[in-house]
Amino acid sequence: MSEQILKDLHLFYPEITLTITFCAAIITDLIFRRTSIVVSSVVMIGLVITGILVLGQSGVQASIFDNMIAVDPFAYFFKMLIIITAILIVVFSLGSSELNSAGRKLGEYYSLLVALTLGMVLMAGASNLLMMYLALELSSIASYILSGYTREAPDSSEASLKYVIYGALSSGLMLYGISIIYGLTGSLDIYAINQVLAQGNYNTIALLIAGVLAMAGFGYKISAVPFHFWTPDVYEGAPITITAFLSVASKAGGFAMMIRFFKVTFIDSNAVSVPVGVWASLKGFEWYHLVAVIAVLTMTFGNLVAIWQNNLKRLLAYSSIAHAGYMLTGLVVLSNEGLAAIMLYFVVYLFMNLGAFYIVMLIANQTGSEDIEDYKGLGPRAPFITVALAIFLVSLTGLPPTAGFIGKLYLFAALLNHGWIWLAVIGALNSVISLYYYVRIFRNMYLRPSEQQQVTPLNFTMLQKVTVLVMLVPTILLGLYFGPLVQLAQASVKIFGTP
Amino acid sequence: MQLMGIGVLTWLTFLPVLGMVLVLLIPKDQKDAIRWSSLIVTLIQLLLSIGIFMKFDRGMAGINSEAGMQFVEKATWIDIKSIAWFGRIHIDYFVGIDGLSVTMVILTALISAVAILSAWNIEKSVKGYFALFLLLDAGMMGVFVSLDFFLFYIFWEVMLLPMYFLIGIWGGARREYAAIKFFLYTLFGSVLMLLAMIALYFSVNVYIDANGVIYSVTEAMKHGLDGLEKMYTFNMLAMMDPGNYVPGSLLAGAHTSMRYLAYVALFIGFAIKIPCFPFHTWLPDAHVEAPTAISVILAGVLLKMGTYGLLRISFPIFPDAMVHYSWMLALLGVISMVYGALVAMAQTDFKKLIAYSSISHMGVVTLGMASMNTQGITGAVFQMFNHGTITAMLFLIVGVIYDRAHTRGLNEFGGLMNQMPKYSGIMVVAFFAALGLPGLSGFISEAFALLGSFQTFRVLTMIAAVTIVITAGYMLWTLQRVFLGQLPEKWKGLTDMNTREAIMLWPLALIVIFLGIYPSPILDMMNTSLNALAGILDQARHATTMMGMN
Amino acid sequence: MNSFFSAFFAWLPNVQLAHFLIVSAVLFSLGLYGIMTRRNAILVLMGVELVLNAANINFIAFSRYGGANLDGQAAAVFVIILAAAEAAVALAIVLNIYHRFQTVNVDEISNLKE
Amino acid sequence: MSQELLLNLSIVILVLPLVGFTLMIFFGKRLPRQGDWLETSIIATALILAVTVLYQKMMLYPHETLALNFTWVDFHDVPGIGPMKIVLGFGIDNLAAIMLVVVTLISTLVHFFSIGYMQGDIRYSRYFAYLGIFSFSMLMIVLADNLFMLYVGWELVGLSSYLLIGHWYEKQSASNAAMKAFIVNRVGDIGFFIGIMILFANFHTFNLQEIFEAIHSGRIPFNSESWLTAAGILIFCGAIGKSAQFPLHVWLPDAMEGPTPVSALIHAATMVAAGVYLVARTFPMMTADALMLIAYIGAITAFISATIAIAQNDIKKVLAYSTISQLGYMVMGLGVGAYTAGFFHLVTHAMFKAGLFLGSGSVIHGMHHALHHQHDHHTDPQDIRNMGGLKSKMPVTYWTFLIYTLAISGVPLTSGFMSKDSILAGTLAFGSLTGQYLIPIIGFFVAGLTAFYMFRLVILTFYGEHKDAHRAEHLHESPKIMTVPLMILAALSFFIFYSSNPLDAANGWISKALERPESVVPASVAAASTEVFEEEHHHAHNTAMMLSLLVAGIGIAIAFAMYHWKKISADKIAETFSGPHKFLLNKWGFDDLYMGVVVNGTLAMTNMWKWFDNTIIDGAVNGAGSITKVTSFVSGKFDSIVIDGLVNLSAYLSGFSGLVLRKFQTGKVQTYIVFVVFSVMAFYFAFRLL
Amino acid sequence: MQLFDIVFYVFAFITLFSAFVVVFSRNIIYSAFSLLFTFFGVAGLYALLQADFLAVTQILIYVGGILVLLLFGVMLTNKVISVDIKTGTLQTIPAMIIVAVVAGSLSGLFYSTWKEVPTPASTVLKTTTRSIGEMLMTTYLLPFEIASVILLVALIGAAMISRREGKV
Repeated sequence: MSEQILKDLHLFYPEITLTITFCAAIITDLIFRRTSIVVSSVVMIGLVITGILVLGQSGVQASIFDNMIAVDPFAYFFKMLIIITAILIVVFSLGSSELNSAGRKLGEYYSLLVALTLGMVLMAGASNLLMMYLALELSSIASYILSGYTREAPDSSEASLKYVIYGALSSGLMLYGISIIYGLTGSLDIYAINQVLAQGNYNTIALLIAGVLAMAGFGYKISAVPFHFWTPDVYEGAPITITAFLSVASKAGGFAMMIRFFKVTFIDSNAVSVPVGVWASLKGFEWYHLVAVIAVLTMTFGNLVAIWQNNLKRLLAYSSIAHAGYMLTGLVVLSNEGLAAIMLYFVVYLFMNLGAFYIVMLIANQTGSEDIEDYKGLGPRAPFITVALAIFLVSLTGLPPTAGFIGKLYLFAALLNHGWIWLAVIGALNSVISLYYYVRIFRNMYLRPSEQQQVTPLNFTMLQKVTVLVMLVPTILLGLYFGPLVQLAQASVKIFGTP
Repeated sequence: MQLMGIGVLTWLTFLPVLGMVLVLLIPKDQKDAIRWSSLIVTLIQLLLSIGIFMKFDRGMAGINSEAGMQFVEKATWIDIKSIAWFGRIHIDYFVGIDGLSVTMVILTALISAVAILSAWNIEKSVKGYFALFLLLDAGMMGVFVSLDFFLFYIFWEVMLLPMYFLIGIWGGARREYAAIKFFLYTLFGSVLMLLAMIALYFSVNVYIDANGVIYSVTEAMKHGLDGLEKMYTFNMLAMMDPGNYVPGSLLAGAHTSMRYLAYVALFIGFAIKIPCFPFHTWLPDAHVEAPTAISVILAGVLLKMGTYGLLRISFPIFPDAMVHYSWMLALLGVISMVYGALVAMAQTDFKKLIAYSSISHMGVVTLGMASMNTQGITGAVFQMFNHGTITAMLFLIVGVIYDRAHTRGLNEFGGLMNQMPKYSGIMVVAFFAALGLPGLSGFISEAFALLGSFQTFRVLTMIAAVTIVITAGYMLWTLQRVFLGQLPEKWKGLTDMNTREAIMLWPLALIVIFLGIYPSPILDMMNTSLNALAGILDQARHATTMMGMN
Repeated sequence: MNSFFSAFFAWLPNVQLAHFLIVSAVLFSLGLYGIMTRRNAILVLMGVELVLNAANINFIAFSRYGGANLDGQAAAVFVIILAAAEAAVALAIVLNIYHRFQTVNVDEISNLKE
Repeated sequence: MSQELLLNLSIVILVLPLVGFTLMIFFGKRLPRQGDWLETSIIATALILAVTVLYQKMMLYPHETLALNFTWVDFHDVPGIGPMKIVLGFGIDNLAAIMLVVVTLISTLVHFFSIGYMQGDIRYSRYFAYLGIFSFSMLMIVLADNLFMLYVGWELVGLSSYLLIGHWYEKQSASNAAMKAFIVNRVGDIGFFIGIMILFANFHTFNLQEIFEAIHSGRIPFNSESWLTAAGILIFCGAIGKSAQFPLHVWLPDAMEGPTPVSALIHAATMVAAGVYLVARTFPMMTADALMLIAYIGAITAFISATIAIAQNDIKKVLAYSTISQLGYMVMGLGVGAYTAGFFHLVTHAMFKAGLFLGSGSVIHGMHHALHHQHDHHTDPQDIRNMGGLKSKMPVTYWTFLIYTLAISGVPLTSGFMSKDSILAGTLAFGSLTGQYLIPIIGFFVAGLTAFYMFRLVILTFYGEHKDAHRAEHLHESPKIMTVPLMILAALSFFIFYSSNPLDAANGWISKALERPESVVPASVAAASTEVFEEEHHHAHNTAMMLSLLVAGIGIAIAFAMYHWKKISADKIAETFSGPHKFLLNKWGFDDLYMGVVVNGTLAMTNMWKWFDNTIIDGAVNGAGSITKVTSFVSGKFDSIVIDGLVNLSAYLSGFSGLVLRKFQTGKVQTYIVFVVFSVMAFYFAFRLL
Repeated sequence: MQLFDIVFYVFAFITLFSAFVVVFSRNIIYSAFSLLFTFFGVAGLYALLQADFLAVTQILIYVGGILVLLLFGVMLTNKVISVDIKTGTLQTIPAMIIVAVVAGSLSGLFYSTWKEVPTPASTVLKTTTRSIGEMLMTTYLLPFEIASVILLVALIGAAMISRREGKV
């Protein structure tokens, strides 16, 4: 037993590193109370090391700690995604005046950021329902605290209160669902559960309610309609760095966990005569219909409501809801192709969404506003930054030659290839709707003059510009040359325990 | 034809991108440098296109045969090895032209150069204007040279954003509205097109060998399947070969409802660009608000992309659906013609009038190609070219007067003939060309289009012929309101055309006149290809008749 | 219908798995009701605790009746731990809210909305 | 001369005016005398060449058709049809050769006349340039051996007519008239074009000879004789427009807004005759039904316009209606089958009607000068009621004018007598062959009317005393450059140039040259064959001559009685029959009718469509928006959003539903939870039930 | 009715009735103290289910920890003058309907699914503490460690949030 644990440990180095980083950050914070730069450096180093360690797991297919955590290409992919996001968020945080002028030290902020990252990384690999719940709670609790980090801002406190109540309820629902699944199968291990279910003697109705309740938990994490209600309020209230982090990494973790859950648990693993790369849904519980409905609701709702937003953070919150909807469609098709499309979309989404949030933050740093009205006449004042924002927004809309287009292309391709024409049409029409509110932003930036009397150019440091470039270059490059990206996504659909 | 190891079509397409970079590097306040470098870029483009005109082999058909394409360039762009559950992905950078696209390439180069000239007096953020303009230019050129659907789609979409900004920033009073309307409309169409494209992708397969050479299914059977790998493709030419369709796939077969659906999706995408009757309302707004140069581009080139797309993609790929729906195309064409003309007559805004006349004239194109025979399609393609030059002239003409008078109200003018004789002379040419006067190019294309369509749709064409009168009516009425009669006191100070304006207008006028008398230089270029295209449709029609459908 | 009720009443005294589950279901529903209706944030949190307890009853009941595997009990242990952690954080947040808004009525804290 | 040379010569004739036009339009203003000499000498050269061509043609190749073809567009191997070329070309047969001379001759004379008449005009050189483009396009019609070039020329003469009518475009009426002329002509052209389309769709050629051969070999359009008839009638529609036949005759009187020499050239002698020429060209393919319709259209036109002419007071308007009437005659002549007669009348009419217009031009010129001297800008120099007694002031004008009038009235020894008589004989023959006697009746009645109103014109203009003695002092004869053309035309109005026998043109060279071509249509739908018709025609000749002399005499007599000797009071008659008089004065109300129904109708329709476009299609949203705007919760925000860009109904709907969906986001977390739990249960039940 | 059944009903009644009071009482203090009985009742149910370790844990953590925490919360967020601290309710009717549906369908589901489950042989004499302890050290080692991280996060977070502001 203990040898096994020791053997498993070395596949757990990234998480351990994160834990150590977390502790180190706390301790450093206690030592260097006056400045947070040391903590942030420690965190940065820890994250980078974690990233490197994750890289070492490329291609591994294993399940560790008694099937608690799977280390497989699928988890590897999402872990990388989360770590990269975390690194970028640390960089963002360094330059956020919202955080730095909050009159609070940021030691705890950074350490909690690591804890949050750890939660998400665990979500990516969790292969036991209890572990999933724990990982979800770890990331949730860290996010409750972080979204209320700027306590001075009433909005921030409110966001965190709503988040905690909503989150507790959602995880409670999920937990209740898990308990029913446990009752049905006598196990918490998803592989074992699948073994039981595959024999076919289960109560479909009980399974259905368990599935729906579990979906409430996952839906909450990926902010899918109708479990999304916390999203706009929290995104608006939370510090923008956290919003950005939640919108990408949290979603990635949630997606990873959900996909693993559905794909391992609710798949008829004994099904015969399915083509390679296509799965069969569990008989009697065609959950992909549920996912399809949720996907449609999510993208439509996100886009329609986003039209009316004036706060950019809130607008981006709705846009991120809509994007979750697009991504969910990839799960509906029940195939590796759809999965690869989701993952590909995530990479693209990472760059474009973080880019957009970062620029919103940079602009808010200087103008103090996230209101769309205050973006009037911004174009000439900050040409580079606004052009970059425009490109991110174009990418979010899904227009070529940006990466966003490739993401949508693969999703729609997966849908059409598996006959989900109506879903593809809805998705496509949704991207037309989304154009409208994205365009409002660059309309204000370029088409309308500033209402202020004095128009001064905004200045950005070289580091900020470089950071923007770090996200901008992939956004364009991946749109024009997406071969490696596709290969990566295709290679990462391997989930441990599935064919 | 290669320059510095790079094919001429690539030069044509990406030269404006280089130009854009160049423009972006020039400091903001050196406005003349920006203008001149943009102009030089487009002039080089024009020279290249003249070179193409010279070297173009009139005897090669193209359309659905790669061997018949000219100036072909093909390079691997995306290549992803196959895996267990997903086949090879291979997308080529594949450009080439045939008789169908060569006219459009030339037109694009020509109109771009002219439009740059007409934008000379833009003063508001010159740099941004020319940079976006050049990007737009690249996008347009790319659409016309692409032979790979994926590439085509990318270029198609690339133009949207520059267009949005060009209208939105430099446009008239309601520019925002017009710009977003244009954007939304076009995007709506293009997402449908995207879905059709994907559906096509998964329905068509070809074989590829180790060197990246593509074999159609038939060729592969001949060659033997050793060392060949099956894969889906975006290659338009492969999509045109019925033998390449995967049996049982979404779009396999002929006259299936899925094929009809895909055709309609593509059609809507293109019809919005044309713009065809129910999808046309973006056009008047966009035209009225756009700055002159953009109106010129819009009318001169952009609208052609819709009809070009139909001819290049919808017709050869879906000949069965085309045969099935040709009546609809013809009907929409006729409605556009009559309706556009009637609405044009009611306009008091000079630009809006011409915008609606564009709808009417593009209806001719639609009707012509709906005929599915050589004369009709020739007329249609030639009309695309002619409408490009003529309407460009008309918009330039409006631009000239607007620059001076700052109004476009038709009823505010009068008697300009005496005040601006040179201007009036060119305007008379343009107007009579637009109303289809023989001896000017517009007549020939309209005549061929109608002659062709009459063979297929007798009654519709007769109805369409009514526009001959309506067009004459509103064109002459406009001419009368603006040029004839007494000169109002307030316009006594208007100056005649200056040299720059003459330089941009006269070449177009000369082309219009020359092609009106002797259209063969252009017609010869496209003839072989259009015969091939008509042949494809003809075959489909016969097949349909045999099946007892239609 | 009558036969259903008679079977049900005959079944009632014979306590077994479903009895516990039904208690859990009612507790769960009461918890939900508390979360939905109480204005006071702390009472809302109490509702959350009820929900978690309900889930725990399920776990343990299933553990007892489902072939005596202790996974359910282990899970319940973790749920209790997490409930404590969550309660701590939630209360801290509520206190913070109280300092800021001088109220803990959840419905009054609704500045963030459409 | 070889055929090639002849053809090349004719092409030179064709191109010369175009060269003139190009030179004039670009350099005209800078040339000495604004280049009138250039254009005039060019056209005179063309005339000399044309006469040469005619002479040589008659001498050397009296029965051949010389043709020069070239491939204009090559469609190569057209799917479903095979190799297809569009071959255009020139053809010279006797018809064309004669027309060539007529056109160049009158054009030359008009050029000379214009040098005097247009002296000092602000757009003098432009005027000559336009004359050049007109001559070019008219010659193109004449020389074309295919429908395509014919149509091209057809439209181009329309253009030049537009430009010349609108020459004094500062006058609203002039520019209106120009527009009207062009548009009304285009209405006819639609028919012409559809006719061409029918033929091309079936025969894939524009060449008339080839089309005839194809029909002759039994291939008829869409295998239906009615389509053949339709094709004929539709092509004739072109003629209806161009030759101002009923019901499209309304443009020609208005076209008198152009300078008078232009009226002479275009709206009397040549362009308006193009319609007749077209019918003559396509005569072989006309079925009996088509010819019948043509005959009736001609007759009706002749009648209506002759009656209108009676009541007109404007010298040019009278001539205009007379022109329409005479064109109706020609068309009627062709329609009844009197091919030779119809075309012969075209030639003779060209001479005397051009003369009449130039004569009237001379009168107006004189009047204008006199009025100018008086500084009188109100009196209309064209109103015959202001004239009178010009006989002594302008003798040359008077005498030539009288000769033309005699010719048009059909008095023996004049050319008009011969041609008119021949047509009337044709109508009689037609009547006896088909039983349609209405046509000869109209024919003779109109002959009488013509004599009457023409002499009314002469009497009111030249006889009696001038209305204003003071003005009379300033009236002078026009200069030589104007009177010489008048004399030439007067000379050409005598029989001798056409036939040695003043009573019968049948043996004249022109009739010999213009033999009626044989019909190519299937016998079942063909009109009476040439042989049969000629037989009847010959029989009717003498009767026709007698009758026509009689009616002409009566007409002239009544005219003198009413206006010269004042035995009958014209005013009294007008009063007695005030209704009909007004009706005539109103030109049968055609203008009002068209204005009211067609023009206003179209404008109303266009406005309706514009409204439709702005309101229904585009504003589906903006309109729907205004209803919703009222509702409270949309409030003012909606407006700005709509204006901001909800483009259509769907956009509106999506915006609206977004607005509704927003309402879920209440900000109260417990409400959210209600929604969540509700959704969970909803999903659960939905999936249970499915 | 055996003793087991009677005891079950007693505990079930205590649990549900007190939970009912928790949810419906307008007095916060009443609610808080009722919660105490709920937790006890649940602990009793655990005991009936032979989960002795959990029954004890339930009382220790819930009653000793969470409930006290909640009571502190109540006290800190109200100006305590008497035990009569009222609080309002909202959206009771929709909540009532939904909750009734939830309770009904869940109960029905449980009843129909697990109506007749044979009671396994009793293991009364053997305590579960040891087994659970072993599981926490073997199978559930990882969750155990993660739980500790979660507690640490909660600790730091709670401390950070409730710390007086302004003090760095």
